Amino acid sequence: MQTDELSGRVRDLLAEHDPASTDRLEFLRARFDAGLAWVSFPAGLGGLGLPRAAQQAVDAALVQAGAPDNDPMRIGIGLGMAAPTILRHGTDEQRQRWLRPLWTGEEVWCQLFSEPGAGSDLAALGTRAVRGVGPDGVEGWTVNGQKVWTSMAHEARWAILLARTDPDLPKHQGLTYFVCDMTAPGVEVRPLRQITGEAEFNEVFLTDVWIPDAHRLGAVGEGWRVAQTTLMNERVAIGGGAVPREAGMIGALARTWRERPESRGPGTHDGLMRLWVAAEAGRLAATRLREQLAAGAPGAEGSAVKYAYARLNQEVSGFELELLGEEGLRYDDWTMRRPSIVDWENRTPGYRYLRAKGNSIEGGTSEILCNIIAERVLGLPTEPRADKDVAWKDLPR
Amino acid sequence: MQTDELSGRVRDLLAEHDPASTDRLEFLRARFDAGLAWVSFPAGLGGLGLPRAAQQAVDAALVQAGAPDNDPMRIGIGLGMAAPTILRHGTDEQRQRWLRPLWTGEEVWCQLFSEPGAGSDLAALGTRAVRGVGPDGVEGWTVNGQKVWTSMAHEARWAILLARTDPDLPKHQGLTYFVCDMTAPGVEVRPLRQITGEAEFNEVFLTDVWIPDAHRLGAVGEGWRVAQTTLMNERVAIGGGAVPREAGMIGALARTWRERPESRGPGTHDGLMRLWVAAEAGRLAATRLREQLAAGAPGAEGSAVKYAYARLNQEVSGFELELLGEEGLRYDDWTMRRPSIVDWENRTPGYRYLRAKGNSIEGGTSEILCNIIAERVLGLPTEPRADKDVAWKDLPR
Amino acid sequence: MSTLLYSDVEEELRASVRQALARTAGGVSSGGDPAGDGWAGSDAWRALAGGIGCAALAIPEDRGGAGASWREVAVVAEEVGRAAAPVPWLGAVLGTAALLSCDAVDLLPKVASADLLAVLVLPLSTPPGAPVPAAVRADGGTLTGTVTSVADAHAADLLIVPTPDGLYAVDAARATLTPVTALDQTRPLSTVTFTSAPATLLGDAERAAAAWTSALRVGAAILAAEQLGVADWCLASTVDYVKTRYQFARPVGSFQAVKHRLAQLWVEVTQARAVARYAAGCLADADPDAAVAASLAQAHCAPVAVRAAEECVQLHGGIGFTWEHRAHWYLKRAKSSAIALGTPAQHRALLGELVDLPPR
Amino acid sequence: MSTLLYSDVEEELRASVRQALARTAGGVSSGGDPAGDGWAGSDAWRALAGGIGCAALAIPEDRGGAGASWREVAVVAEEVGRAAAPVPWLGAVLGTAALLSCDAVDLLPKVASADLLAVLVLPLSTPPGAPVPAAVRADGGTLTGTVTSVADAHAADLLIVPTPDGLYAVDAARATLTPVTALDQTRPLSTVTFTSAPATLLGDAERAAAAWTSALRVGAAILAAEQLGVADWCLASTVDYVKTRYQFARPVGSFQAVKHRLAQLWVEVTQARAVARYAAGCLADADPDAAVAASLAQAHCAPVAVRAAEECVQLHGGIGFTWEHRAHWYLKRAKSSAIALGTPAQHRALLGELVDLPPR
Repeated sequence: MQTDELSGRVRDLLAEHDPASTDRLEFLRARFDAGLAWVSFPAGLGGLGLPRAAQQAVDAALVQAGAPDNDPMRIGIGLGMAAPTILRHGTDEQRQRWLRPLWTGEEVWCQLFSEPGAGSDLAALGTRAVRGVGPDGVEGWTVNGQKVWTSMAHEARWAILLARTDPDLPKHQGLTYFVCDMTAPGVEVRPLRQITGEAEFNEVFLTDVWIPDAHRLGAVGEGWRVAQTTLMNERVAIGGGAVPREAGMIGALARTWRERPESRGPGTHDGLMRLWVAAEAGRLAATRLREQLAAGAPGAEGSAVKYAYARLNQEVSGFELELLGEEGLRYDDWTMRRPSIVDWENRTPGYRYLRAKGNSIEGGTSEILCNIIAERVLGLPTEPRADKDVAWKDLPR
Repeated sequence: MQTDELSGRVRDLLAEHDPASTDRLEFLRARFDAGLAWVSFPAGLGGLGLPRAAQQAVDAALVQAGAPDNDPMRIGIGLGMAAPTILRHGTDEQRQRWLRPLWTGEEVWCQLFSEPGAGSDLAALGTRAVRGVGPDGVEGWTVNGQKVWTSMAHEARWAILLARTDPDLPKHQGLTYFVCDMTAPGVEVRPLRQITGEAEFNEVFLTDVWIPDAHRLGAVGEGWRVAQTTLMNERVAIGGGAVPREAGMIGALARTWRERPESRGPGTHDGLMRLWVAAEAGRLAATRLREQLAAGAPGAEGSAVKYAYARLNQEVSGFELELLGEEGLRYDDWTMRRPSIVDWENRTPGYRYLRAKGNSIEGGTSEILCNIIAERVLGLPTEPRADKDVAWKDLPR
Repeated sequence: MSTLLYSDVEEELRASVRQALARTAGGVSSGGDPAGDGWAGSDAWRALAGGIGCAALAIPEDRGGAGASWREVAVVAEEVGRAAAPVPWLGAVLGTAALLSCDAVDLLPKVASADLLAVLVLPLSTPPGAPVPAAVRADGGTLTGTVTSVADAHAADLLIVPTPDGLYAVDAARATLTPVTALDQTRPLSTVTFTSAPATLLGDAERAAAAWTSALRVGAAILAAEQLGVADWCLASTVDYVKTRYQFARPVGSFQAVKHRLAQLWVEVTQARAVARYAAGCLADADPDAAVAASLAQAHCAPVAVRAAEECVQLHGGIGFTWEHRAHWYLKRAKSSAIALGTPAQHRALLGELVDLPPR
Repeated sequence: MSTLLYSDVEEELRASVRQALARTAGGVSSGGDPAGDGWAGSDAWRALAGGIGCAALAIPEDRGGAGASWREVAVVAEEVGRAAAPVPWLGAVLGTAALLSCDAVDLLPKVASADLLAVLVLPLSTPPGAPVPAAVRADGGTLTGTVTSVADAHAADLLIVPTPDGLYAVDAARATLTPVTALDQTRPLSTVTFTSAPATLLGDAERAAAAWTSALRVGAAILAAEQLGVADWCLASTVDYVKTRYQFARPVGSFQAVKHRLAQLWVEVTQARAVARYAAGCLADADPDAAVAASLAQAHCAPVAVRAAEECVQLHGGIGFTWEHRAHWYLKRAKSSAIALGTPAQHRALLGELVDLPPR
């Protein structure tokens, strides 16, 4: 498709649905139906089968026209993780059912993967799905277990769920991937308060939750393979996004330094500049990685960006607290809240310091990322494994 | 024994052998025979069976009287490693034969442990000793193999040697501990040049070297257990010695800073003080460890002192080179030499930087020390092992 | 130099303190909010200060004290740190140091008997070498002014107030205390305001300056012992956790990367113990090296405690990031302690002056 | 901002350079002393400068050059670093930058054709932002004075000499060169002395100052590419070694502590590549950010190369500490490079000025 043809489509959309007078949701649905939601998706599923790169111009034109967006931060899990997985592994019916309300934000998605006993070792998870026939004669699964670190669970309509369907197989083989209705009976969501005082995340308890077999994504026992699509996209999402110099935490630190000369203590300037250099090096490396991805070179390199991002955030925020001295002793608010997104911008340095501790845990710990880099990028040998050919139920835990 | 009785013995020695007029070796032999060599050794073997602590007063009194010493730096391997092992595991005959000339320095000792294929994994060594009967009808062993990292081998009369006597047993079980005559036929010593340009160490090639069974230390197959005595004492030796503030490399750096204000570049003061603090923390920790040892509390803690020492030396010397700028680009002398001791004092910062790289390799790598601390001090579980119940000859390598 | 080891008497003291804190400092140990109603550590404090007699340790016998030394005070601080206990030990230490410095014969016996908790009024972030602040003015036997971020004032009976004109004592009831939302909820902070508050002169300007210097030095050294306790707990609890937490069918603590990090942390904690002991010993012996030792202790122990707490959170994985797990109290305490009485960078800068390594 | 990736043309250039260095820089690759008889890299240099035409890369076509850019020069530097080759690439780059800055139309074609190696005379340790040194005085068409620690002068045909009065060219045969025992034997240093040496004026004082600034900036950026090459070799050779070295019946590279260290090093090297590419791109595009980019590149790439070389020695164990193994050439080159054209600390200090983050 030519660039001017695409511009024409945008013009048509805007002509038929004037953003100024059209209801937000109506506009978003129309945009989806015009194939302008995610142009790299197939026609009929919100896209036009174009290269990813074509998206930018569409977004820019719509922003300029004052069109509403789908609040992408709030529905990040759906957009970044569920959607690519549904697209790749779902049936036509599943794609038709889920992708449109996912993209418009009518239906929020969350992720039911991690468990208290299966964090870094996700494939060891124990939530059980047992096959059966429902009261209506429909085939399906009864699910029992506990999931954790589930952001947006309290607002979500759907969840992507990884559950064990065969405990007699080695751990990677007995898993199946489902879509779980968060409004189904037996789904209980409890906020999980974190060290910042708030609860971005939830624990989710699943007690005899019924999932129709039609909500299975991919074949039985193929859950781990399907989940790879989700996890790959999670890491890219976390590390992604082109950023200008001094974006993020280093910007806050630089502002403090510039605007508050009294904070410039003896012996601190070199430390400041070390962090500035590290931030800039991380930024340029992420930029280069994006260029590589655009050029088609894939890889586990995204892990490096996320690893460096977590480390930098922790070092910068820790440094700033000490620089601030007395102000660093204070906190803004310990009230328990349930925010939808992380507010790096408006909270205090103390919040940033505490919240950044999660960066090296959520979405793959820094330790796991180092393993991935060592094995997949550098080709270093794996460690001797005790969990390879053993039935999941017989694993030591 | 009372303190005044000990002083009396010192007085008697000095009265009978006036240091000013006595031949050095004659004096040292007399000192040994008087039990004043190492007072904690048994009577008849250079000692008096006293606590270690009693040594200090003896040494001080003899130094004050102008008595010669046994050049302890030069014969450190004999004093620090061979002697405790011979004392603990040797026969009466072996002790009588070896300890006196060892202590006087008439016979220098070296250590034949490490091999090119067995560094950190010392127990995997492959030098073979095969039992047989010599031409004189005496029982003994024929030894073949290659040893490396042998300081003083070119000056040594004797070596402590670890060799494999049964390759069909798991690696720790098939080892036997010998004393090897370095003047025996088949012993070839070649200098091993290191990154500093000089060769402190040697490679030693053993080709059909005959060792009489009387030179075996401990039982056949008990070599690993015997070697523990040697290795324990090596670590203590490396980490030991009470030092005043700003001793060692930090002293050289502090001198540079004080005497050459032009070296005080922007942003370097905090780095200097970080190193000063680290040096002082390491020094006090070593002091506290010595107090603990004196109080009888044993342990693997010496590993921590050596680990910190290596790291500090490397950081301090690296920092100083950059501080010196132009001078840091230079080196004093690349001439190949074979020094007996490491000369930290009189060589240039570039030499210290390069030589310090060996501190985290020699006498147990920093990685092995971390393993020791993790397992023996913190009680963390060992890694899965592939080399435990396998015959040495079947190990992957 | 006196020994860097602990005496048997010190180990007995430690055991008593540990027991008392375990029994009484439930606000923290049960994972609840230690800054809840009233002040959270008041039971623990009574047990500690009066029950065991910790308040008397640093005070000479002829001033009604136990005639122990700052070494024993440091042992108490280690246990306070190990428990992340919300007790005003640092405030009490600073107050006692100031009172000892100006030999307040009337007050010291009451402090020793734990009838009176005297807390020094200064911003907790005061760096070493700072002059006596001029935030409070004395005027005809009364004080007027505001001091921000004062630690442990909420628990005080008596406020010891350094001013450029002299050192004063003010009945805590005559000051206005406004709680501050602190990063470290286990060490409550207040803004203390005096409005013509009746004050008793304890010493003239010279005395006040001496007391100020002494208190900052004592505080830095004792805080280092507290940081050692924090680091110790973090290391020990992490080691325990990774021994029992299985992932990939192995204890997490059997992975070499984890082992090496914990081994390196242990090396640092071991050094911190030696450094903190040295600082306390120098105080006890009135060693001329005390100023160096105190700043050395802060420069080394503060970052070790922070690193230990950060590793504790990280190696506990997700659970370490929750409010329920105790790790976060230690993280907050460690980081706030690194700002308290001067940051490591400030102490390093001061050390440079003290040991003749000037910045330029 | 131009791309941070390598073009196909750059990859072809890299392949040629790598091949030429592998074939000719035997003095290093065979483990021998690269500073042996004559000058060790002269064959390699001829192949590189003339054979492949590297000397022409940065020079415009209308000055007899290839009209490529500093980006391609940086690719050559990466390969020189990867080989730790004893070729005077840095000296040539500094000389070429100075000649380009004052548009030396007579000399540039000879430099481009590799008939003339023009090397800039300055102490290798010159920090960024330093003024033109006054060590050499001009007097009636002759120069007198001494410059210490000059890199690559031993190989030069022509010496380009910055003085406060102007930029001069001196036939290398008219200067006295005394070799200096260098820490890095792969980049020989000399003391260069001029005694009424006949000199040609290339530009006045203003031109000299501009050429000086330009050369230092170009040098810093290209040196960063060399450091990247050093780091790359160290990482790659270490990864190769730990895959094949068995201890405890396992490849050393299967131990998690080793894996994590190498993974973290890889992250740093990856960043170094982006940073070095950015600096070369800024030079090529005459980007206003070039000064920031050059100092950023030195501040980041210099320590990464040192760390990579140090890890290379350490993870090779005993063999890495020997003269026979190549690792030590890289260690020495990395550490010396961290001093060359300013230490990381000096570049960080300059960056602070450039990006409005003043020290106080």
